[in-house]
Amino acid sequence: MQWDSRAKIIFKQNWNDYHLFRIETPKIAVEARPGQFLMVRVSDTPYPLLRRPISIHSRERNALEIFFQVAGQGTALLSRKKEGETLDIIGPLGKEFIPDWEHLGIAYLIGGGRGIAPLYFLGKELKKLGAKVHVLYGGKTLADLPVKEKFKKAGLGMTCSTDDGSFGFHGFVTDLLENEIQKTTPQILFICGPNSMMKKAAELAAAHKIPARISLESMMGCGFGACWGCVKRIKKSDNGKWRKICEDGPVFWAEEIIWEEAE
Amino acid sequence: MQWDSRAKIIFKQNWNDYHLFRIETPKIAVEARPGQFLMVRVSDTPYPLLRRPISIHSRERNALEIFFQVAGQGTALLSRKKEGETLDIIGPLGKEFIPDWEHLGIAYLIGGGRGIAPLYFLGKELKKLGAKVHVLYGGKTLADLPVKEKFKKAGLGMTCSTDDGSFGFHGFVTDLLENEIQKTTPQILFICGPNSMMKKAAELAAAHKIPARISLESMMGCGFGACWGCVKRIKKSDNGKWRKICEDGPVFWAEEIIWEEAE
Amino acid sequence: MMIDLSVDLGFLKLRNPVLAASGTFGYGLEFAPFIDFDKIGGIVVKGLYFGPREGNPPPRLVETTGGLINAIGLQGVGVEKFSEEVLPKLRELDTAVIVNICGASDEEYIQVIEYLDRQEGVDAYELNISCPNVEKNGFCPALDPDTTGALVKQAKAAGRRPIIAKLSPNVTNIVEIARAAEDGGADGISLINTLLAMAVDVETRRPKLANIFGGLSGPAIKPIALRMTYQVATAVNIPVIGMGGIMTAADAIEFLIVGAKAVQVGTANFIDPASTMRIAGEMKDFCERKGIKKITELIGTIKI
Amino acid sequence: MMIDLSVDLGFLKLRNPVLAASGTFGYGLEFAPFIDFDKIGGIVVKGLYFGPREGNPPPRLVETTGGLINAIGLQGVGVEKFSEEVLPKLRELDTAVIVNICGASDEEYIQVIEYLDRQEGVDAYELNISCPNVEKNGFCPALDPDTTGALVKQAKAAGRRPIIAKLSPNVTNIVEIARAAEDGGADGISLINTLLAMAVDVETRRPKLANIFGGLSGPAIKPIALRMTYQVATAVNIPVIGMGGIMTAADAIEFLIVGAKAVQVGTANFIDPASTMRIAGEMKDFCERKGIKKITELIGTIKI
Ligand SMILES: Cc1cc2nc3c(=O)[nH]c(=O)nc-3n(C[C@H](O)[C@H](O)[C@H](O)COP(=O)(O)OP(=O)(O)OC[C@H]3O[C@@H](n4cnc5c(N)ncnc54)[C@H](O)[C@@H]3O)c2cc1C
Ligand SMILES: Cc1cc2nc3c(=O)[nH]c(=O)nc-3n(C[C@H](O)[C@H](O)[C@H](O)COP(=O)(O)OP(=O)(O)OC[C@H]3O[C@@H](n4cnc5c(N)ncnc54)[C@H](O)[C@@H]3O)c2cc1C
Ligand SMILES: Cc1cc2nc3c(=O)[nH]c(=O)nc-3n(C[C@H](O)[C@H](O)[C@H](O)COP(=O)(O)O)c2cc1C
Ligand SMILES: Cc1cc2nc3c(=O)[nH]c(=O)nc-3n(C[C@H](O)[C@H](O)[C@H](O)COP(=O)(O)O)c2cc1C
Ligand code: FES
Ligand code: FES
Repeated sequence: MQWDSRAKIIFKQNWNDYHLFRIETPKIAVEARPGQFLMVRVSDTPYPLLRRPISIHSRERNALEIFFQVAGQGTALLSRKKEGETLDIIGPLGKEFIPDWEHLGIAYLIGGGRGIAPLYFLGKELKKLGAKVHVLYGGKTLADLPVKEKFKKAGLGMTCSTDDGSFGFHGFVTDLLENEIQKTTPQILFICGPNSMMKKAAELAAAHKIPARISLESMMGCGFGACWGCVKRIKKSDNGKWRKICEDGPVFWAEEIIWEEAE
Repeated sequence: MQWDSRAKIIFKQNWNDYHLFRIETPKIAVEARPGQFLMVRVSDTPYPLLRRPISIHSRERNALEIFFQVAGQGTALLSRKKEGETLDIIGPLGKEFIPDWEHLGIAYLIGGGRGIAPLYFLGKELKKLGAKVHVLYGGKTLADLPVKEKFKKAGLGMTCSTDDGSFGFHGFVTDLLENEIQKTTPQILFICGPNSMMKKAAELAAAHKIPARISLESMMGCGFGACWGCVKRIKKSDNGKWRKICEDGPVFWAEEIIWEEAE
Repeated sequence: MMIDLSVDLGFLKLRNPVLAASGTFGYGLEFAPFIDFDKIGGIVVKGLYFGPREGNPPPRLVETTGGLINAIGLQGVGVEKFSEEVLPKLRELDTAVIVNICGASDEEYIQVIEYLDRQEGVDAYELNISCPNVEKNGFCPALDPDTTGALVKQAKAAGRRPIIAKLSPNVTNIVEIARAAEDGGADGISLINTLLAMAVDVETRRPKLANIFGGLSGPAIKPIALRMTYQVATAVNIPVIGMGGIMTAADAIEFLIVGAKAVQVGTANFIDPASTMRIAGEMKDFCERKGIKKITELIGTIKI
Repeated sequence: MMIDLSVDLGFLKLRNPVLAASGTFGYGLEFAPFIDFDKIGGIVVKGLYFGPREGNPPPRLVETTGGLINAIGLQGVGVEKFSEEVLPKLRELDTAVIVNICGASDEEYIQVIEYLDRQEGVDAYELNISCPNVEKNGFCPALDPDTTGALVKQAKAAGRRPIIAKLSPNVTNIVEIARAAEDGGADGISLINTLLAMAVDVETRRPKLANIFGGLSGPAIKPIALRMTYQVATAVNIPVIGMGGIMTAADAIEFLIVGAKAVQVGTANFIDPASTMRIAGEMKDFCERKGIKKITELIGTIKI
């Protein structure tokens, strides 16, 4: 974990509500692993008070990328930062996506909306580790799939879905996953998106006995284990006690998650 | 009084801590009189909570200029606004500088630091009314006199002073005033600056029996008479009761002010 | 969609649940350049003592993070001047007018009520038993249930108009005070007044307010105000008017959901002088978006 | 200029007046990546019950304007695990260690103290009689002077270490509670704990916290905290430790000026994890600029 109070925004791109920043932060970049996140200070005033958790979207040499959707005042303020300005960030935080396996085989990455954020970094790393990576990227409509080209450029297989059929498969990304599971047998799933989507994907994983890694969200006070604010009940771990999403997660095995309590 | 929530910053200039904005705001501009002020919203978040009072520095057709010094978080945030951005302003507020006299004669304008702000608009209007205007502009050092050239360009007589002698007269602007009073006999003084300076100038005015108009500052909750927060004790008016600086001022006759209570 | 924003307090029907809070709206007319009075529920005018009152010496205001501390000390013109100069103009406005009643003694509250009772154009009295910046130590009747009950009872007996008791948040048990007001015969309860607060200038080591203490208002206090409104609304049977830090319709709706029948908007008026009207408008938009036909469908519907 | 930041609480000497507040600093070690422990006055570790404790269900946090509402409900590992796994590591740090003591009953407070009394490496106990988010209605011993006095007395008798009573702001008369703690034998007083608060999600109409109520902290509450610290510091003869919304050295110095001998920094640690160390550093800069040689020259020097 490092603290970089002067991480410089060296590149910015946006598509409506979605924003991508490339941030120069050598010390954090060198430690970063896919699935980990940053705690970002979005303002230098007391409003909003807390930092915001944002996943690491990509590592580009001594820089990291974040990809986020405006969800409220904090992310709105963040989106207004300009190239050349600096950010105050703490990271990398939390546990990484990739399990400590000898062989990864066919990996499916399922991302919905802003949930695609950590999957790009993950996909690239999995590929390096020799996995066969296929990404399923879903959104309400075409405009929710802004970074799809990026995956293809990185040589990662991708199928898209939209709820309204405006692009790719017409339907939910979990329907797409169901179709895919009929065709191939993934060795592992990596899932990030809205809870409803993750829950459905986890059910599919369970039904087909495919191990699945899931990234949970939670309100975070600190991001580094000090406030006990981000807990959710996680099965197995420590006899079903509340676990800190920031420290023990955000990534868990699908079967550890108690969905009724994951809201 | 008008409310313009989309007054556009069309020009910006700055000298270290001092900033000048030209703001397009036709409805407020048309009503503006020298000595009046604006209530400016410096942020679109709840921090800082209140608007900030800023004098009208100049009217340029359908635009107004403000000239301000960074004094804290609010003015610092204001200073970071960019050309093309809009401001939410209410104004013009308060009473104007110029008394309802037939003939103004020789008018001396005494401004210290950011207190110079309203005197430019005032000087130009006085000149239009046929007064002979001379401005005394004081600061700690040369850097505190950023707008001095402007006055000369507008054909307003000006003498500068600096406490450290780095430019113009070496000493306080009130010493300069004392010298000037020996030489000519001003018919009226207009004074704006730190309280200590204004108090000294008011004493000189009293000693030489020169009527003097003084612009007071105060913490303001609303700026338009609704909160009763900005009061100071003013002699004569209403039997020495607290008067609202925002509504009954900010400009008063020097002899009305009770200096011990003007802090 | 036609949306019905009206609420009925029993003793008073309001066009919509948004009132302007006492002391933050002058005598009302100050806001004529900014709002249409027929687009808000009503106004609660600045606290009135019997005679004119000087208020506290300045400085009277300090800004804090998300908040404002004031120690105005209820400067005002007194009932007589109010009745002669202000009330006739307020009568012409198409909006409910509630007068905030102050007193340095029980007798003074009664005097004010008796005087106003002889005037037309007042819809209700809000008994300000909760101003923290009049007495130096922040004392006010609403800190004690017995004092509250007794004063409300006297006030109720003295006048012909509905009495809304305005409570102080500076208490251990707000429910106890609210019940005392109810038992004393209050027709409604409004809360919260400001929280007793302080700020110090580290350069001069002086309190930032001449009065040393003042009352904290603004968004900073909203979570406390909402909690107390919830506690009181679930404990009494008279209508509750909630306030404290309301800046947006969402804020106001939180108060309705926990059981307030109406809300007051205070400090927000200084920043956005059209707050009351804007919030009423946003409330309508909210109802439209959520398919709510009557605003009363929201009141007290918190899901625990 | 050599500046002496040290303060003497009587029962405990601190390198400087800046302590980390309980519950916002984990068990201390979480902050090792961010601060040098020998640059702060000390740490107050997270509230400890006798046994491990689950705490409240999530959501446990809500952000508000300038504030944070928490309903952690004192999740923790219990004294045994703390003494075995955490305390040995804390002993190696060159900083004062104060343990925040909790109990679901008077007996449990005593049990915790008796257990910790057998451990080394604890400098004082802070009796947490003021947590608003354990019982559903926000009840805690510090709401009542008698309960406070009695509990402090028992705690004092049970253990060999100094007792700091941590007070709740959710009371009508903070001075009365402080005096009760003093009379009960407390060696010091710390205040304030959080203000009982609430927030509602207008979309779902549910409370934003599973516990319904939580405690409000952060800069929003500073003006209330400072007022209470002033009231208590001028009323008792034991040292007072002030807290509530401290983000900068200027904030901390306000508390010293009104009479606090030391301060605690809470919520600020989440935003700037080096807050405690930074504030101590800024305090030194302030003294330098003002020509103050000893920080104690500031304490209680408010000019009224
Ligand atoms: C580990 C982690 C990684 C994340 N990575 C990304 C990412 O890469 N890109 C991205 O766009 N978003 C990401 N998020 C979500 C992001 O943190 C929230 O959208 C953001 O905090 C909302 O802040 P706000 O001020 O804009 O909205 P607010 O006004 O605070 O809230 C708007 C909505 O967002 C919800 N929200 C607030 N805080 C959080 C939070 N900490 N987690 C989840 N929901 C929250 C609120 O309940 C509310 O519904 C991540 C969250 C977590 C926990
Ligand atoms: C009628 C009027 C006209 C003004 N015109 C100008 C102008 O043209 N140019 C200019 O630079 N400044 C002007 N000021 C002063 C300006 O309003 C303050 O500097 C500003 O409000 C400080 O805000 P802040 O957030 O930057 O500082 P804060 O952090 O709020 O305070 C910094 C310092 O400024 C003082 N201060 C805060 N608010 C006010 C206030 N309303 N009036 C006076 N002092 C205050 C504080 O006590 C503190 O010492 C004027 C003030 C008034 C009352
Ligand atoms: C400047 C000011 C003056 C006030 N004067 C009064 C008053 O005269 N009578 C009263 O009952 N409340 C008074 N209040 C309290 C408000 O009516 C309201 O209860 C409080 O400010 C909380 O609401 P808010 O956070 O929306 O401002 C005053 C508040 C402020 C800020
Ligand atoms: C997340 C959180 C957890 C807390 N846990 C405790 C606790 O265990 N014991 C305690 O006495 N106070 C606890 N507090 C209260 C703080 O110690 C402090 O009194 C309060 O937050 C006010 O200070 P602040 O505004 O600087 O945060 C907690 C506060 C927060 C925000
Ligand atoms: S966010 Fe603070 S412990 Fe997880
Ligand atoms: S600033 Fe509100 S009355 Fe003057």
